[in-house]
Amino acid sequence: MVDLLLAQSAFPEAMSQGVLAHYLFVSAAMFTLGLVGFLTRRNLIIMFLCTEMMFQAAGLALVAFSRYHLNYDGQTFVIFVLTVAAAEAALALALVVFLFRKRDSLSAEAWSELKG
Amino acid sequence: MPSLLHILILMPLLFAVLIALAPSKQARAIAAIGSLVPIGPMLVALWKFDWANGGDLHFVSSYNWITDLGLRLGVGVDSVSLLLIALTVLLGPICVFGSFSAVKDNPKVFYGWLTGLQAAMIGVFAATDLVVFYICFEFTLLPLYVLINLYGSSNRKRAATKFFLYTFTGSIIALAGLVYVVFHHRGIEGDWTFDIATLTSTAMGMPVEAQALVLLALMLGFAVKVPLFPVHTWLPLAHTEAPTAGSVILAGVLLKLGTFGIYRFVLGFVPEAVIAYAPLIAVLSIIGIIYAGLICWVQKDVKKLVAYSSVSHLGFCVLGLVALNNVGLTGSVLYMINHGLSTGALFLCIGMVYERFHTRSMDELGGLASTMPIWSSFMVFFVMASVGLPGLNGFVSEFMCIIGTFQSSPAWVLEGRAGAAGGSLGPWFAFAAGFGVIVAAMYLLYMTGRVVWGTPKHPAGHDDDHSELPTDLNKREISLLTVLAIGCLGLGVYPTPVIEAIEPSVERTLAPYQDLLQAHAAEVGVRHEAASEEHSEPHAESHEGGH
Amino acid sequence: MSMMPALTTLLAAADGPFIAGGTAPAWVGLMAGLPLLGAALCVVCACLNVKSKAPGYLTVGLLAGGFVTALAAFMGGSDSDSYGVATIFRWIHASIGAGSEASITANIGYYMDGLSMLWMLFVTGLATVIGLYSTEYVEHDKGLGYCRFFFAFNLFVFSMSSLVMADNLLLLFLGWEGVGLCSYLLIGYFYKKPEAVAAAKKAFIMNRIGDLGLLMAIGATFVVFGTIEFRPLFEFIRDGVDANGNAIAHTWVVVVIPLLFTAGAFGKSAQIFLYTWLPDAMEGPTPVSALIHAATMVTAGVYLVARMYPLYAADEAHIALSVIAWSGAITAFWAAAIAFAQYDIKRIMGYSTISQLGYMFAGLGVMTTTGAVFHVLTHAFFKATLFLCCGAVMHGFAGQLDMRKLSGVGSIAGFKITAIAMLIGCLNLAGLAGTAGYFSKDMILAEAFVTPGEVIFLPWAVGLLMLLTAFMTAYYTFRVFFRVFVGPVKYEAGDDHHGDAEEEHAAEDAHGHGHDDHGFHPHAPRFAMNAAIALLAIGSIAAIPLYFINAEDHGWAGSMVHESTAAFAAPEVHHDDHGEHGEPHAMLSADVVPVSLGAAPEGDGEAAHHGDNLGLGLDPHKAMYVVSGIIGVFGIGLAAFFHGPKGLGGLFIGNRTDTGSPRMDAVARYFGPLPRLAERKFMIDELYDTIIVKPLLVFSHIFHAFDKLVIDGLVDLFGSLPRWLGSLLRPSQDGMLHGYATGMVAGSAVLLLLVVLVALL
Amino acid sequence: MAEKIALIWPEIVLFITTCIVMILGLSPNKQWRSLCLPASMAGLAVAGVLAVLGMTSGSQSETMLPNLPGFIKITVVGVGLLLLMLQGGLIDRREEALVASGRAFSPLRTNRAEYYSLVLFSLTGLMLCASASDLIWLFLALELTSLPTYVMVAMSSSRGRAQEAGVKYFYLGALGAATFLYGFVMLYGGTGELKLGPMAGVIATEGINNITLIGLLLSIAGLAFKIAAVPMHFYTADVYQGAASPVTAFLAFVPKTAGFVALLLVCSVAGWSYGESGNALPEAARIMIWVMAAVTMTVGNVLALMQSSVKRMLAYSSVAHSGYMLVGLLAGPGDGTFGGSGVSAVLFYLAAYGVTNTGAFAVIACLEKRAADRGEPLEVEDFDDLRGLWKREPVLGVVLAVSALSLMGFPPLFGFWAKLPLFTSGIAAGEITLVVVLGINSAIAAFYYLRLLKAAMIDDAKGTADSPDRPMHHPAYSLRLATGVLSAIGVVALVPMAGLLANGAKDAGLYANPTIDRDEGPITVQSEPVDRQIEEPSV
Repeated sequence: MVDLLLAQSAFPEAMSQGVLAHYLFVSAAMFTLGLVGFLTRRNLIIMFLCTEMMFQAAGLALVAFSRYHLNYDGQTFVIFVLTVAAAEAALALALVVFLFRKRDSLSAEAWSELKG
Repeated sequence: MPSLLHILILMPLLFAVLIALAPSKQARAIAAIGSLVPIGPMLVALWKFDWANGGDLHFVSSYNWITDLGLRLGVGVDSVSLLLIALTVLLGPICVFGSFSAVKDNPKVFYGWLTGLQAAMIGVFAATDLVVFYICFEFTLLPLYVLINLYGSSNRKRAATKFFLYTFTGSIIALAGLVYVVFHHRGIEGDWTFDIATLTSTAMGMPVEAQALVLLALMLGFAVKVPLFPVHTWLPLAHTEAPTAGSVILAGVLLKLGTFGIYRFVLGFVPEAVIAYAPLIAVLSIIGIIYAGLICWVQKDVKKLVAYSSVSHLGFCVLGLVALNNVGLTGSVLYMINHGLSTGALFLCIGMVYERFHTRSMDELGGLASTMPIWSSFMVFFVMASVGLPGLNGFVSEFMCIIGTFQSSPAWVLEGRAGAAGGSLGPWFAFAAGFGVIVAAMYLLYMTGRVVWGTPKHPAGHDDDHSELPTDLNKREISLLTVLAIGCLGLGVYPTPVIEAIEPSVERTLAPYQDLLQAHAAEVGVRHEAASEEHSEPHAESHEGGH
Repeated sequence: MSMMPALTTLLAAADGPFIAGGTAPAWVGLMAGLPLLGAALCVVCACLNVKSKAPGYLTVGLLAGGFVTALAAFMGGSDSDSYGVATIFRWIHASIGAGSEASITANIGYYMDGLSMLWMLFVTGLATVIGLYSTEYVEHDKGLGYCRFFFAFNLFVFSMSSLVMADNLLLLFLGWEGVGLCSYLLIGYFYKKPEAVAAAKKAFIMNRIGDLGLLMAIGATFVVFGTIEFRPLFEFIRDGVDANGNAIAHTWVVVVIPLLFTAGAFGKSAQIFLYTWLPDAMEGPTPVSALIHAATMVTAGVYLVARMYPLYAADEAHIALSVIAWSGAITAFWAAAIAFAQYDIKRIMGYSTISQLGYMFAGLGVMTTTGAVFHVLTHAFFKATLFLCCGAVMHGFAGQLDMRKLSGVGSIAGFKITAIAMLIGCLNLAGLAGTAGYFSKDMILAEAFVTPGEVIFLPWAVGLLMLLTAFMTAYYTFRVFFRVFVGPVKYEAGDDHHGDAEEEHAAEDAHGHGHDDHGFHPHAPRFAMNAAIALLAIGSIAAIPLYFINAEDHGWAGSMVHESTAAFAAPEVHHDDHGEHGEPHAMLSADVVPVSLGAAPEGDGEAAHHGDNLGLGLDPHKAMYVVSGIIGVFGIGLAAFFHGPKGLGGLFIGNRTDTGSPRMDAVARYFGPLPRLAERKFMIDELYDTIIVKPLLVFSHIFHAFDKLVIDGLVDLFGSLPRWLGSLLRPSQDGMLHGYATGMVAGSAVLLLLVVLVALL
Repeated sequence: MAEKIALIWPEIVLFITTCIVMILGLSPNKQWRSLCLPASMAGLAVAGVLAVLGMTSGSQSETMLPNLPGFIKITVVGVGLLLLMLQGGLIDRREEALVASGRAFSPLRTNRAEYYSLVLFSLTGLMLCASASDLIWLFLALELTSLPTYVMVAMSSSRGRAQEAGVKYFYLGALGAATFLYGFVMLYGGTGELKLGPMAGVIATEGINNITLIGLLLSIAGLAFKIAAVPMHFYTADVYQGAASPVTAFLAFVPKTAGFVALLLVCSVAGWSYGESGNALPEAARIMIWVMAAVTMTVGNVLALMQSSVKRMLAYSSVAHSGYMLVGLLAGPGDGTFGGSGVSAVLFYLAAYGVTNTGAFAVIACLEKRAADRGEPLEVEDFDDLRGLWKREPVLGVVLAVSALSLMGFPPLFGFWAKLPLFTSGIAAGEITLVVVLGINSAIAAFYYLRLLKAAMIDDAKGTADSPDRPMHHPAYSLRLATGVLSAIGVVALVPMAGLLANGAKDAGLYANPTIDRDEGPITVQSEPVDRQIEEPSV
């Protein structure tokens, strides 16, 4: 009950389905853009940023849903998503540097020795 | 509580381990002892067995294994299983002693696997739990795979792989069928069990469509093993490439796992489907009998000929099984034993010649009667046993299979003919199968004519480095063949005890069939009448005559 | 004749076949047991590597023991009460379940009645004599070969005894196949000779074709009667019912089952389509030909039909009997026609055996089991004599059997006994009046003209065909005799490798052998062979009185037959004007019932038969004496005319020269290609080869290829499917990050789309 | 609160161990440094003890599969110990070789301890996955499992292939993670709950709506990456091949297990209460998993057939094994018996697969080949390299043979026992066609496992004993050999104990079906009453 009251005090009214749909549309668009970017770009850094965009799309949707459902769960989740995204970014940058040293290239196509 | 069967199963295992641990030089001796020792408990088992109630399970013992699946480590034998175990135990020493001169390098591996195989085969026959059965059933593949692969002839690797994959594929599908039966039991009784007897009693309630599916699955697995036309092609290859002992075991026992599976599971689990599809299976068997027989006729490789003859012979065995009457089933079980003895012996004979001449081609061998009279006598003897000469073992079972088929005409069952019993076959099936008897004479005598009789030939491959082997058989070989010959003769002259031993088990298997078969006959009769009314011509009298 | 069926049924019910009811003493089993012991001892001899003639003498001794047993049984068994069944032990017993009490029961048990007794007497007797002959005949092969020969010989007698004395169809089948095996082993005795091996194989396989019929017959019998044991079986048949009590007359039972039995009999007895193995079987040692392929084994078919006769007779349409009669007659004629033009004397005898077996079957077909059985008996003796004589010639001339290369053998020292015996045999075969062969053949011939057309299809035609054959028989028989045994002495030795050559002899003959006449000395038969030949010749003469004793039963054979199942249809026509036998249905006079199926014996020399189909106004039985007597003499005369040697004091009318028979050649020209064709056996072997063996071989090769390519190919194809699929999918793993990502996304999209399509639509 | 902490005691211990190991690795003292591995193993063992204690004390997670964590943790500890042993000598060797060659030890330039801590982190993540009771937790645990593995792959070898594997793995992994994350979001969006228990309650009471369904499907698709199921399988072979064998062994077990645990949790939320039989997933999910299962097995197997590299072969076979396990997932908890429960079957299979697979990779890790460029020795990976293994290295040969047979599902080895419940549960769920596909695929798989067996046990070795391409022992041979032997012993010795394990799997597969109480209220599984009733937003 307390949660509910809190939620209602912060969000006087629930988001309508129509509004939610807008958010979700943007979120989906971001996700798709990220995906398309991932598929079309060859630069490892850009590709990684595309995945970040997909993560953020999820974050956007989370916030929207959180508002729609009138609870904090979604927003809490967003924090964690951002954290994880940051961790991944750290990892990605380290990897990219490592790879660049090896091949002097940032193209994903430079790495296709393993196949079959 | 431990039972005699545990000793029988574990003893070869123990010896296999011993062989693996002992130095290579001792392997042969240990294997020899290990193959002979189980004869003792075997005899005790034969003696203790209550033959009058042969349909019941004896020496039953069962341990919980996976309680949650209702899976128990269960053993127990009825008369049929026990007889087949006896066959296995008997062929063990034959194989071991028969390999003394053939296996030179790496005897440890050879005898170890051979002895291990023995345990698995006994396990198959002794299992009362489906999973235990399946484990042993599958496990037999591995030793033979290794034996063929390491000790076979030139094309052995392909043969071994084909053998393994072919039968493995078949049995996995069979496993699905078996599991379905278990599932059905669960649906009815609410518990998981793999106990064969329990499943047999509940499986019959399955709807016919489900039975048909299960039949299909089981037959796919067991027919490959038998092997039944058209899934037989692995056998000639495997037999031809296998070492002698492998061939003997393969023909002697391993093929029987398929027919035993049909006997135990197909017949036990899905009676209605069996009745419905018996003609189809019978047709396949008959095609196999004649087709494989004719192929034998044009073989050049003696061993391949005998291998194809196994396909032909096992056709009779399956035919007898789907006759669904006492005579057919009893004959079929007897056939399993007989075929093991006579074909095993033939392979042994061929192996002995191969050891001497390094060839099995009929073009290169010939007229051995003059150089190897003892061998030739045995060869002719076993050929005759295989041809089905009355007085030798093959005849009794072949005759019973054919008569069983003959009897099982629905029309006659409906008429209540005195000698009619069983199923959905009939005289035409028997007649067609009978041609197999002629064909068998054709190819086996053709082979005998080329190899045993004729002018002596000296194969090019003959070298004298095998000085330990005399031209004709030595004492060891003679005694091996003599043992088998006595078996063949004994079962031919006085098969009654064995037949009577088999019958209780057969009767139990057939117990649920009585009413179903009557109903089936009535149904066929109705159809038949309707058909003859349509034609209303007198030519139907050959079947319906007398009214 | 419209009332016939009803009456025959009545008769069948009134008086059935003789069924041995009692218990025979177990020692009758010795007839089979002693030879079996002999076989075992031969194996022992082989194991001990005995190099002497011991196995042979052992065999002869044991076989003689068997003969003595047979005689003892006969003496004891002539009182028909002691005919019966002797059960030794239970061989096969399998209940058929399904609530039925029927079971396949086959004991090692012996069914003793007149028929089996008669057979056993001549089987054991002839076997003993021929065994004696063989001890000398195969002496060159002392050691393992000798043991092998006598092992098979013994085993043969054992199998034959089992066949004849069996008390059930399965034991009969054991004997049936057993004689086949021994025949196989003995034909193939000279296993280094490809022809012998091929002949052995052929014999076995062709027999098996017939055996299939027999097997099916056993099955059908079991299904219908619920038993394969003779006694209950014949009781059912006697009562005309099957095991359920339904009448069997007019059902398939009495048509199909007899026909199946007939198929078996035809295989074993080399009839009609299945005869070709018998001439080839002459590749075997001559004693074997004499015993197995003339006297005993080949008559097993006759025995089988005679044994199962009640079943044949139960069919009022007599379909099976008609088939038998016609097949027999046709075979008789056909084989005689081939024998006409052969030059190999042993083969001529082979064909003559086929021909004579045809007579026997015709006799069975026209319902004179007595005649058929008597002919079996006489034929056994005289044909064995003939073969042994041929064997003596062969033995003496290093395997020479070509009549063109032998002449005047009778004049060579040491061959006197052979020649005389040969003459006796030939006279019998030719059916010269007064010989045993003459009487037995007459019985059959006469009956053919007596049997009414309602019973058998055109019986008189059967008779005419057989008469023609009788003439041909007389001719070809004496063709052999005249060419080989009389005339100027001239011979060529045979090829050593051919047939019964002796190593011993070859060693003696430093000049080598084969066609070197000067260095070759005929090797006259010695004691054992002569004794055997003489004994058999005497036997064939001694068979004559058998026709006259027990005349009211058509001779001794008839009296034996009457105490057996074959009695069911024995003497067909009953004459009530013959007062001396008071059979139960004696009141059925010949005027009323032209044919009776009851056991109404009829003496010879009876009053007129009504079935005067010859149109001579005579009793056929009497007329036949004259007709066939004339025919026989005419045939012999013709042979003398064509093949008799020139001169010799005017005794011979022939003009045979050293090079051949000019008269014969002249006549042969009139017949165009026929003689050539007959010499080539009408190409039947070639025909079979072309229409059966070759196609089958082609099929087998096709199957073999099919198995390898199609069936195994399909398996391999299935096996390679995954591989193929793998090779299709492999390019998707191209190592490119983007490719993978696209694959993942596209795959997921397809998957989701699929789900949407399937689940939501 | 204490009860909830009790649930993750093993994870806590592992975390502490990780810290200790990291510090140990920094020590300039070689003895101390070499304690990294023993310390890791000890920590893991302690975690295992705690897991057992936790299981016996009856603590349950607040999900639909309350007993899942205990079983998974014990399995993870068991297999993890083997895997840890296998990692020994991988990074250490390079490090110590450098130190031995005279380079001064510098804490800044070492990463051996980091490597072990990565391993431990990943295992911790895996355990946390099993304990997860809400989506955040699950997401974080999954990432904790995965992120260290990316690094492990990349650093496992100095050869370019490892880096290539690393980049592929990482990038595609991120794509997968984004997908299931989006799925999780939708799950939350559809139900308004992040906690698995309440979420299941909502779905149980209201039925599954489209957003939730999309969430479910996306989650499955994304998690398919973790288990290497089609269509997310593309990376598998390349990564498995590129990474050093010990790492590959790790990859074959840990992320896969995490993925399956997550899948089980997600599916349990949607509830196995649909379909005709009343215990299936929602039709859409059912179809998706059905197709995935069938295609995954087939694709994995047929591609495995084509390989000449054992590692690639095992990689594809790992794909196929995921396909088999998906059958269990599809079958669901069934009637709660071991034979009928696909969940238990999956858990059982995971355990069996982990042990067996580690054995196979251990054998490969035992050997190495001299490289032509005189650089870091090459891994043994071709079938040809293994030919005649039995003659040279009997123990290795036997271990490999046992592993191959077990992976094949050859009775009576452990792999067979793992496959059997899949059969039973699949049939019990009515998926007969799929079970037949499973059977056929097992047969296809037999082909290449047999090839492995044949190479090791039957074929003659290529070349002579001292030929340059003849594999030689890896420096960490004895440790890895011990791992292999232990695995093989496990494969054999677990058979008699299968009953015990099966019992555990059965309990772990216990499914608290919320539909049972669908009429009475949302959920009853939770140990404490739900005090937080959310009124439905008026829409």
